[in-house]
Amino acid sequence: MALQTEDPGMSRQAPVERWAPEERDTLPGVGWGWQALTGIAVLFLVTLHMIANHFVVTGGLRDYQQVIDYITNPIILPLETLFLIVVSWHGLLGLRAVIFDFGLSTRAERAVTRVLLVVWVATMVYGVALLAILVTRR
Amino acid sequence: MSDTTSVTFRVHRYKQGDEDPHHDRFAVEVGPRTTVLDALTAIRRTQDPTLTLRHSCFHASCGTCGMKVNDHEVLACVTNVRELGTDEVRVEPLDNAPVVSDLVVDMGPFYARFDVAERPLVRESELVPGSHTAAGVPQSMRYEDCIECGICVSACPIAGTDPAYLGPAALAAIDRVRQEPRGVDVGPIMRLADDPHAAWRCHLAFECTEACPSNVDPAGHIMQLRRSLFARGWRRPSAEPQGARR
Amino acid sequence: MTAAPRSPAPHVVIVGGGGTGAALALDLVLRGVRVTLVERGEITSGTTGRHHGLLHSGARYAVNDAESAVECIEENQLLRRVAPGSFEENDGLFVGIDDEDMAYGEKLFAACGETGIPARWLTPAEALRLEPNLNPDLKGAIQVPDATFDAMRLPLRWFATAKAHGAVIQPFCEVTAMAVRDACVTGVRGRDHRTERDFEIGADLVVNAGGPWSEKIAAMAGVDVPIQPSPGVLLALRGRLCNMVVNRMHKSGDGDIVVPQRGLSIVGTSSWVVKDPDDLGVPEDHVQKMYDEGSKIVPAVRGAPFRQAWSAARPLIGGGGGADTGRELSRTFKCFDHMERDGVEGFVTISGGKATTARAMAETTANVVCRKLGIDAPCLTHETVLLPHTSYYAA
Amino acid sequence: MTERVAGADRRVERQGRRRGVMGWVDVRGRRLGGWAFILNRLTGLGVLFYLYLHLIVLSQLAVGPSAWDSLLRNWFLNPVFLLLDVVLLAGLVIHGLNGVRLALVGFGIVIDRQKALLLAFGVLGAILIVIGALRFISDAGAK
Repeated sequence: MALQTEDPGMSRQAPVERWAPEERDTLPGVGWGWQALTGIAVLFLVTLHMIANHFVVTGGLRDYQQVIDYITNPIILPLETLFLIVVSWHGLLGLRAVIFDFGLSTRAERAVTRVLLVVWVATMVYGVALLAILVTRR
Repeated sequence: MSDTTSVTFRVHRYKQGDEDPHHDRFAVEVGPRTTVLDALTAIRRTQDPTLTLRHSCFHASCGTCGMKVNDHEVLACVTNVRELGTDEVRVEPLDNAPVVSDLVVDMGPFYARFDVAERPLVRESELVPGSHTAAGVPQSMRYEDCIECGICVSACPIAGTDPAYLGPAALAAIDRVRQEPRGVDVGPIMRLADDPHAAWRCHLAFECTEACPSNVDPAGHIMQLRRSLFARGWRRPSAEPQGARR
Repeated sequence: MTAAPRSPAPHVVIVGGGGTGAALALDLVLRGVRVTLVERGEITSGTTGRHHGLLHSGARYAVNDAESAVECIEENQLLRRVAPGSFEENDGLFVGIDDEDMAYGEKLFAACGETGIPARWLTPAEALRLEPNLNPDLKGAIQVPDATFDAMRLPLRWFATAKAHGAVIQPFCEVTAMAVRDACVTGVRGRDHRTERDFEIGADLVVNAGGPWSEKIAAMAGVDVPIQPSPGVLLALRGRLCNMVVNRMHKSGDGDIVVPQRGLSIVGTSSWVVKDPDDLGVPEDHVQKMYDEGSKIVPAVRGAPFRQAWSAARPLIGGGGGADTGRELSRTFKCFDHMERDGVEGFVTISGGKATTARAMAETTANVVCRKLGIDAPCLTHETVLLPHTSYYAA
Repeated sequence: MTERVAGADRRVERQGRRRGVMGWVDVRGRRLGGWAFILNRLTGLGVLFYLYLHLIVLSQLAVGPSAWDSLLRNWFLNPVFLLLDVVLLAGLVIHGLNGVRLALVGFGIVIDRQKALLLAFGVLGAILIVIGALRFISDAGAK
């Protein structure tokens, strides 16, 4: 007796997927912890770098000879080397987080991580080579 | 009761199957007590019965009428139109949630995340100072503060870019269970909080805490969660026999 | 296919997504009926979401309406079992502040005994130790098993459980007409406001669970039900002034209850009558009355920060005019089989009642529906433990 | 859901209104912490860009004294460059101070007073940038 229609013309809700944690092989807090720790290290080193290269030099910036004198100082050289390592690590890890904001797949995220690791190693090679050249100029 | 002024409402409109959303303007007479929710229901009653919106309790207890008013996430039921101080009031649905129609968002994805915390609705009550528990009442209790409105998720800049982010409400719920486990093992949910798309994804904009209409302080809870996760020494949570207690 | 799937089982369409519709949807699916529920707006957007969330012990009705009181205490105990974790189980107090109150208290205490509501007298000192914010001049108090619940989230558990058992819940679907053939309702027609497309659903039986709107819905089937929308003003204040429900120890009146809810305190309520349940308004003098009367039992009401004042329309059974405040109308519910009453087949209206007794209303209605459909199945809602409210949206 | 309408976008229905990466620079409705988030992203990217530019320019040191010193005279001591140095300093101060805030709050050391911390760092940052800028300008006058 009842009138029955197959499609009464109503909207239907899409099924909802339950949120599930990511399959992963690294500890997630580590990335954030590294970023914080390298960030604090960078803060000290960049302050030193800025003061040494901008504020204690008359005229604001070092000329060639002043740079060579500065970089060959036995305390400064390891600190500047450390600065290079830490600041590029911090910067590239930050860039990685920014890239991940574009909503990549897990595979693409892994690829980004590998590429950035290569960039970091290349930066190290370049920077250490440059420092080595300058040190020999004394 | 003739103390009314005309305010224009610019309302987000969308019906399933539409190509793009658009906005409609409605003039509404508002009085000193008129809320955005009152104005919207008046529009539906007298101007456009096709306007869809969510509402239930009318006093900031149910959390259904979360929406964006003049770019800020608010509960429409406690947002006084005159206090907004604008001649035109822009009303839009919450961000970061699928739009069902007009001002209605699909709360499915929100609850799919919120639910992983499995946080009970009632908690221990912080007693009214000086009071005791009545005979026959084993323990004084009250509802959790969170009213599951989705405002924090809409305000969160991370939820705005990362659809996989667990989100402030769910993380705050996990932290509530950590604070007050009520007999459950918190290990499994702490493992969820430890996910890269969970507690560590927060970038401390504190927009959620600022926007929350119910004093939950989701960002504060996320920070408490992190502290607790740090205290566990970055060990794999599954290796722990017992849930973390601060 | 977006109504309940086709099967040999009879199909019932429920119009109205409030607490009663929710409990009825669950009751019917548990008895093997296919159910589609349609609601004009979001579910619980009518009267259901707006009340103060009191789970009545029945004491409020014990003196004048023993039947309602018994119904309340039974449902009160039953709901705590089937919906664990949904209540602030802190009990309630009836507070006497003058001799008249205390005289009423004697009657109240006796009536509680007769109706099986656990009650005990407290001295003023005992009451103040439990709730320090009570009027310090109180003369005595009676403790009863009142509780509070979330006016939206308890019905959500019925919805969630009904959905899990196959009921189809369709919010934002406004019924605009009944399909009627030979004095028999055969379905509903209306508009889905999510898509702005018309819908038409066939039904073996249509239940009108529209609360204060049920008069309008019944009119679509050509029948008249005597429903009087009777709003009351409620006031929400910031801060939890008490943990227990605080009632004034006298016969039901304006502003005589303070109900804690999360971090809020709700003061209720007043009563008048309107024609259109969509257009209530919040009379300023009623708000003032909430402050005036509420502060007589909990003085801190006066100074607590304002959160909101709003109105909710009760669906009272009365009609025929004469009523001007609604207080004189009955608070009981009634299930109308329009075949018996108006000669219209396939149409049942449920209205009146209270949030506390929504499940019992649904049981009574489902009994009528099943008898009419020739289904012989027992009610299961008194023993089916409900799913959490979150699973309504999460599933 | 209803069947898909040909050509319809329906993004809002499936994903909702999500600001996406444009949210970094979308300041509508943003409060102080939201600004801190946006600035942290932008200064981070800016400073990283500068870092690599800086490393490339430093290769001129390897070329020899005349290459570097002429670069210094002709470019870096130019007032426009000194102005850019102020921008760099501002970026470093903002990113650095916000980073300290992120560490202090994110390790759970300061939680309750995070808003006061945010405001204090905002004021401190502004002071540092002004001092640094004055220093750069006086340096420019000295050389």
